[in-house]
Amino acid sequence: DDGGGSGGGGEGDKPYVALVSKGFQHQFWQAVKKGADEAAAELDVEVTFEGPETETEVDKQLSMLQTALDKSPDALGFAALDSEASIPLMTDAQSRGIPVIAFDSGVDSEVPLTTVSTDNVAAAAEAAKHMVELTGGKGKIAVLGHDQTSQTGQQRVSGFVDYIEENAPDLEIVDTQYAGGDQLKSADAAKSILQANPDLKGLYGTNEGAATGVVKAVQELGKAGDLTVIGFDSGKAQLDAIKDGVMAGAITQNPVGIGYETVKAAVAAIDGEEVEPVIDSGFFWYDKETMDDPEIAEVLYE
Amino acid sequence: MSTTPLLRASGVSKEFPGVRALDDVQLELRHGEVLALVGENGAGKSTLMKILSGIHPADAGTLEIEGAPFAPSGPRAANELGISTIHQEFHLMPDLSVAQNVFAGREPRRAGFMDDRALVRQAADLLRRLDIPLDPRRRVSELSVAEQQMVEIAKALSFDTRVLIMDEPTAALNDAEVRTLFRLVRDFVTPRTGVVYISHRMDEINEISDRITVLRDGRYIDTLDTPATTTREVIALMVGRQIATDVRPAPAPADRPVVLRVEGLSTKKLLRDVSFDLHEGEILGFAGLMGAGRTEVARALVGADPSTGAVEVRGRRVTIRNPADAVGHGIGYLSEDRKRYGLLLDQDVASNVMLSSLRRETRAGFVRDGAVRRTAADMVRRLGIKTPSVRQRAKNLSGGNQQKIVLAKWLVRDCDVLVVDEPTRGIDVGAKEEIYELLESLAAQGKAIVMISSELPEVLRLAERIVVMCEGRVTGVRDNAGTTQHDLMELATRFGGTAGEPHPSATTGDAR
Amino acid sequence: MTSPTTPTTSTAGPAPATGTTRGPRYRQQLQQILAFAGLVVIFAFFSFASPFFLEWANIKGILLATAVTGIMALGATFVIATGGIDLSVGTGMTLCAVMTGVFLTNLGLPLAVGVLGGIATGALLGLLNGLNVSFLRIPPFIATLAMMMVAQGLSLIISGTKPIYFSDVAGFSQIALGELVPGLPNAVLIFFVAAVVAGVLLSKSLIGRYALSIGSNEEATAISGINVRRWKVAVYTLAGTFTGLAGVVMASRLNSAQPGLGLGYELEAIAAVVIGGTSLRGGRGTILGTVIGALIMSTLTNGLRIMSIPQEWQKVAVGVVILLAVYADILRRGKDA
Amino acid sequence: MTSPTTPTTSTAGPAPATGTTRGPRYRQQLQQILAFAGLVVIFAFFSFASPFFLEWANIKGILLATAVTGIMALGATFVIATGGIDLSVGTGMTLCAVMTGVFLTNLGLPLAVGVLGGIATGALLGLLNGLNVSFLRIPPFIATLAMMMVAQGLSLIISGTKPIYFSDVAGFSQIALGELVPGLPNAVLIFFVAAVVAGVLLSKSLIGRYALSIGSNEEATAISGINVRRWKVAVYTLAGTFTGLAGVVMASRLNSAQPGLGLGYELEAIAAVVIGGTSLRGGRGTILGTVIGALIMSTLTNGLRIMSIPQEWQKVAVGVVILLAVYADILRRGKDA
Ligand SMILES: Nc1ncnc2c1ncn2[C@@H]1O[C@H](COP(=O)(O)OP(=O)(O)OP(=O)(O)O)[C@@H](O)[C@H]1O
Ligand SMILES: Nc1ncnc2c1ncn2[C@@H]1O[C@H](COP(=O)(O)OP(=O)(O)OP(=O)(O)O)[C@@H](O)[C@H]1O
Ligand SMILES: [Mg+2]
Ligand SMILES: [Mg+2]
Repeated sequence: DDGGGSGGGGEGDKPYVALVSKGFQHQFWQAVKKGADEAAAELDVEVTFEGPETETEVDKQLSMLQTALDKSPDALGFAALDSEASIPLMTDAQSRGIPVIAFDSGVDSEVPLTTVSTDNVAAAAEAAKHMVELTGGKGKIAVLGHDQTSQTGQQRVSGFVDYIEENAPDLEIVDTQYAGGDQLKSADAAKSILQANPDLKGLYGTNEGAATGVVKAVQELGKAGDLTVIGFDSGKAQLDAIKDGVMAGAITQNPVGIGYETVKAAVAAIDGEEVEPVIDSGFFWYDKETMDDPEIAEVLYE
Repeated sequence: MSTTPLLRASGVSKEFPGVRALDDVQLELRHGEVLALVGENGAGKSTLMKILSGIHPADAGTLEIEGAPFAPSGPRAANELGISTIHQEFHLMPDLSVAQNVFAGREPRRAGFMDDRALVRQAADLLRRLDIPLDPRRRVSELSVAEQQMVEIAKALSFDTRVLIMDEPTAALNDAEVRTLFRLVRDFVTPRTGVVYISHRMDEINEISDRITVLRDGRYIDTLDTPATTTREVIALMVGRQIATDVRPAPAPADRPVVLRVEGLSTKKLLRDVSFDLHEGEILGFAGLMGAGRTEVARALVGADPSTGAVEVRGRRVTIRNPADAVGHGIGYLSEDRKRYGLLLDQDVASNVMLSSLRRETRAGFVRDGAVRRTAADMVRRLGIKTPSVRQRAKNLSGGNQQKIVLAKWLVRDCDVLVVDEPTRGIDVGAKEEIYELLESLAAQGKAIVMISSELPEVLRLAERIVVMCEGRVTGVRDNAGTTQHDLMELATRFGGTAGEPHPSATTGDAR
Repeated sequence: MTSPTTPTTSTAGPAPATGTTRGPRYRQQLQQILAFAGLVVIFAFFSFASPFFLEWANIKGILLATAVTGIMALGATFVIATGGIDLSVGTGMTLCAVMTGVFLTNLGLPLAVGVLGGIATGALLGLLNGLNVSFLRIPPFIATLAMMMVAQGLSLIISGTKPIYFSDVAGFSQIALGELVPGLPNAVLIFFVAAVVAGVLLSKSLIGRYALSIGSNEEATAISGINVRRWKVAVYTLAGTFTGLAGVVMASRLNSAQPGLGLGYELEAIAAVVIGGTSLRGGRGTILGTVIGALIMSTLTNGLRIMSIPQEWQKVAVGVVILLAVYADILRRGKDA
Repeated sequence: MTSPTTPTTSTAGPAPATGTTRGPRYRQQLQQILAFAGLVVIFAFFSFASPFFLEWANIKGILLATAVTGIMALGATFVIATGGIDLSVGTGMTLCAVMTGVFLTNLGLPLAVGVLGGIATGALLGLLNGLNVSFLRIPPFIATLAMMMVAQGLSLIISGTKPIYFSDVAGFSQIALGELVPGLPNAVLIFFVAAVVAGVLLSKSLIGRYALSIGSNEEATAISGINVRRWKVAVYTLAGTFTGLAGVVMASRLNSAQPGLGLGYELEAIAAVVIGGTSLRGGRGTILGTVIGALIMSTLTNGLRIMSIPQEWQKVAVGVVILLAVYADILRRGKDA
């Protein structure tokens, strides 16, 4: 069939942008969706947003991508769980003349016109930097990851670990555990870590669920203030923990910005405008002092 | 004929936890004979047969076939030795067809795949040869108990068998089917084969067997030549006392109130306009051939199957949607299929006996286990159920004792109307008479009883009036007095509808 | 005589053999004490392996980690006893947590009302499951699978895919984390009390007896005059009630209702039940077994974590230990099984 | 049956029951055709609801999305027919994909060897399940739950928790995505061929007959002289083989082995089987039913997506439609069920 030019998908005559993300239920992805919806309202386009339940479900994402393509959207936003696996569908999109915008992490392909992303490795290194500062670069720390196999999950650990190994030889990472980003399981896992290492100086949780779990664990064991807790992303529990001093601070990306910029770039592509090859949506360190700065408060979500 | 027996067992002992099922038992089957094996419920008959057919190992003893010692490692090994068994408890795969059941493990194959057409053909041939009117493609779960028994028989006869063991093959059959079975047995017996035949029906044993071996309490008592023995003697050896037979019920007083009135009961499948009345203190018999619809009447009545028609209990129209409603209106139903509809096999005797009456044995919503066990133990004593304790699992009891448990369940429940479907299935002569007396005493207390039975003598022994059915219709109602087995048989074979009495109805008394 | 293949023993149904005379109840007790021994072995092993394992704070951690799944497993035991299955407990629990959030945070109802509302939500889900299974005759697997999806969807819809926080609800987090008994979090206390209630219900009350009877032989139970349909509805409703309680406890522990959580918890709950000796074919089961099954699962996870075994090896180890524990249990029960 | 042995005119004996005389086969076919009608209704609905639904590209997408779960479901049908369950198909599939990766990428073996190695891995997993279930008498739920964890752990360990890519293995991605039949991805072709093979095995060969027989009455099957233990091992091994095939197809489709994938797929596979009319109690089941069950699941998901229904509502809708579809099926079968 035809290359699905303008007026293809959705109801009505608005241009239609299909976004296929890596996730759906996590607050991070909900924030991306929020940004996308904002841009959609502003630019008068129709947007759909979908993502698999967990970041391991590569094939489910491909099915979503396939269905999205079959709806002949005017543009496609895609956050690949696995670049390699999506190559055939990227090629398909290209042959149908559907412009593709990559977001969150890049897609290893020539097809996307631009990539709206944050550098997870650098963001994790930033978290490590603060860990070193706050612990004095000495003692035992541990990591509670959210996902052992997804790219994001791995980068958020490796960026942190690599930084520590290079810059703080006296800071020993005694344990790295994963609990799937589930608050309850993260709390139980973090408790085990704390239990096995009573002299732990710092604990880093790699996403909202993991970080919230760490906070829970520290609170339940009555260890608030005894160690440096560093988190990732935002969410009310983390923000409260930072306010209360249980958590020293956290890294946040700009998910709303990612969503917004992705749709904006998609609309530009539909209109045949030039787009930048890379749009960095950035990340921030925030703590008790800085979390109310307008620039940061804007990217935080409850 | 050689002097070596076809099959010999000697010194066989078998112990189950808490039960000495067999103690130094012997058995000798000669070529060309039918050897009857008799004994009370729990005497060890089935256990001995299970040892011969490779299901249980014996604790001690030797087995010989044609003089050669053998020890079957499993049922298949026994089959290969030429021993095939119709077990008391069916071993059928309900989801498979008749043909698939009969030839399980021996399916005809073509090019590595099963040849289902050949399978059905073989089964049809077999069934035709045995004159068993069954469609080999029917699913076993749809068959009645009698039909399932036929499948078991066909299966056992499909092997190249020297020794055929039949453990109560007629318990679920009526006279006509028993005829068919006996013909099969006679055809089977040749100078190189033999049959071990277990039954509680003495008349059958007199007719079919050449010799009779008696067991009591797991011990060998004696072996007698059938022609030279009377039933009385055999029974005396079995139970150690005399049993009166040939009794008929006393004529009933005329003016008893109607407890249950059934009007125009019909089901989609079979029943056509079945009506009858049941009086207080009455035992109403139901007779008919296999598939005549007696069981279906009972099931429809208690709401186990959907039906149309009217039911009145003591003059009040009631709606019965399920057996719980029926019990609520004081109608209990003892099924003919104890394994499927009667027992919780994995639960203990007490739980089984008390199942219907559990609610009564609660205080503040909690079950009083002490009372439950006491009542159950009472029942066990009253019915002479052979079990080491009320905590024994139902599964581990002998067939007849299992049947007693199901009966006990309804006795404890104490319903006004009790529908008993083949109540003495698998019960020994002594106990049978006790159960008859029990039913009579219930009737004497004012309970009303519907008794479905395929044994005409049993019907005539107990029932004051007898409803006869054929093809889902009532073909006649007879008062006991002056009625013979032949009369009933004639009514039971009135096929084709219109023939017979113009308006067969069991309704008595004035119209509505 | 040669050893028989004992073809009569199916893996599912316990068949005749040694020990039976003393009656099922006695054997059940023995069985449970020995299943408990399995847990003790696991405990002993970890105590040697890690000096931190036996600290009260860690034991408390294990108990707390058991509470939510454990409470769900209590309800699941009843359903499994009938020969059914309940796949909706995981996401159902989440929906109950979300509804508790709606009642307490969005509607600002009093604490007790909100908590009861959350539990009632669970009972309602269970009631629906029961009606679907009993009256529409939908196989339990399908009925509760459908409910699992519906509950998951509803949690997201009702919460707007956002966690609902209870920070403003005074005392809510005390439900799980307060310590009525000093040193013991209330969540654990609730679990134990719920277990005692469930135990009494299963072994001493009509609902438990009938659940086991239905699981043993549904047709025979029905013919015996027990209203099987209605009792099944009651059983699923009871299970749902426990799910609701689990939802409230979890919400309280996290001080928030997380709408994305819950998938996969049903498998853990069912596993706890089955490891505890309840047969998926129905007809037998004990609450003590379920509690021990749940403790085995969480002790294993905790112990391996505290030993800093890498995650991937933890999975292998848990799998193997579960196999061993259940096999040991089967060996112990001998030919009986 | 009395003296004149032809009591009725019907050759089928005195069973005037309507329908039953035509035998199970006839009814089964009818049943399957009508289950197919359910799928057709779903199809028709979506065709009206979305102009994109009936496009070949989309149909292809549906079929492709069905292939992997479908292949697993084929194997699961055999296990479920015996009254067992296999929870290890999801992560087992992943382990097979990973092993295929090891063979082809790390060891550089020839394509055919690697593919066969992947499938053999599945067979081996199945064999272990079978041995655990048959010889150690571990309940299938536990045995395969343990295997599910072990397989998951091993996938992560063997792959080093990183995807293994097949980019350098010429032709590998053609296994799933090539089109031997123009327009039809090979994955779909493989699924269909596998379904035909499974169908013949289930209905025409001993393994299928005995699987159903065991599920129908294990004891009676054993008494019929069938070596139940060995056939159970064979059944689990067969199921494992299908899992292996699913793993290879999955790896080829993704052109990579994703070690984190797989959890949850077992539930989808089992759901497909059960929606297809196979009873979890064992004894009955058909492959056509399973194929239709798998198609219903993926068509639903696809159709709701293509209608751009919000994701949270999709779940609710899938749950409700599954309930309706199965209920309709039950109504249709009427008292027969
Ligand atoms: N598997 C078993 N476990 C425990 N006890 C058993 C088992 N099988 C049989 N028994 C006991 O052994 C005794 C003999 O049982 P058996 O079945 O041989 O009796 P039977 O003579 O066939 O009786 P019936 O006429 O009632 O069928 C009974 O007391 C029975 O309870
Ligand atoms: N559970 C069942 N499922 C399906 N069909 C059945 C079932 N029970 C009985 N039938 C069929 O219904 C018909 C009527 O059988 P029913 O059991 O009512 O007759 P009956 O007079 O009690 O004789 P018998 O018990 O000796 O077979 C039979 O042809 C039988 O095949
Ligand atoms: Mg017997
Ligand atoms: Mg009958």
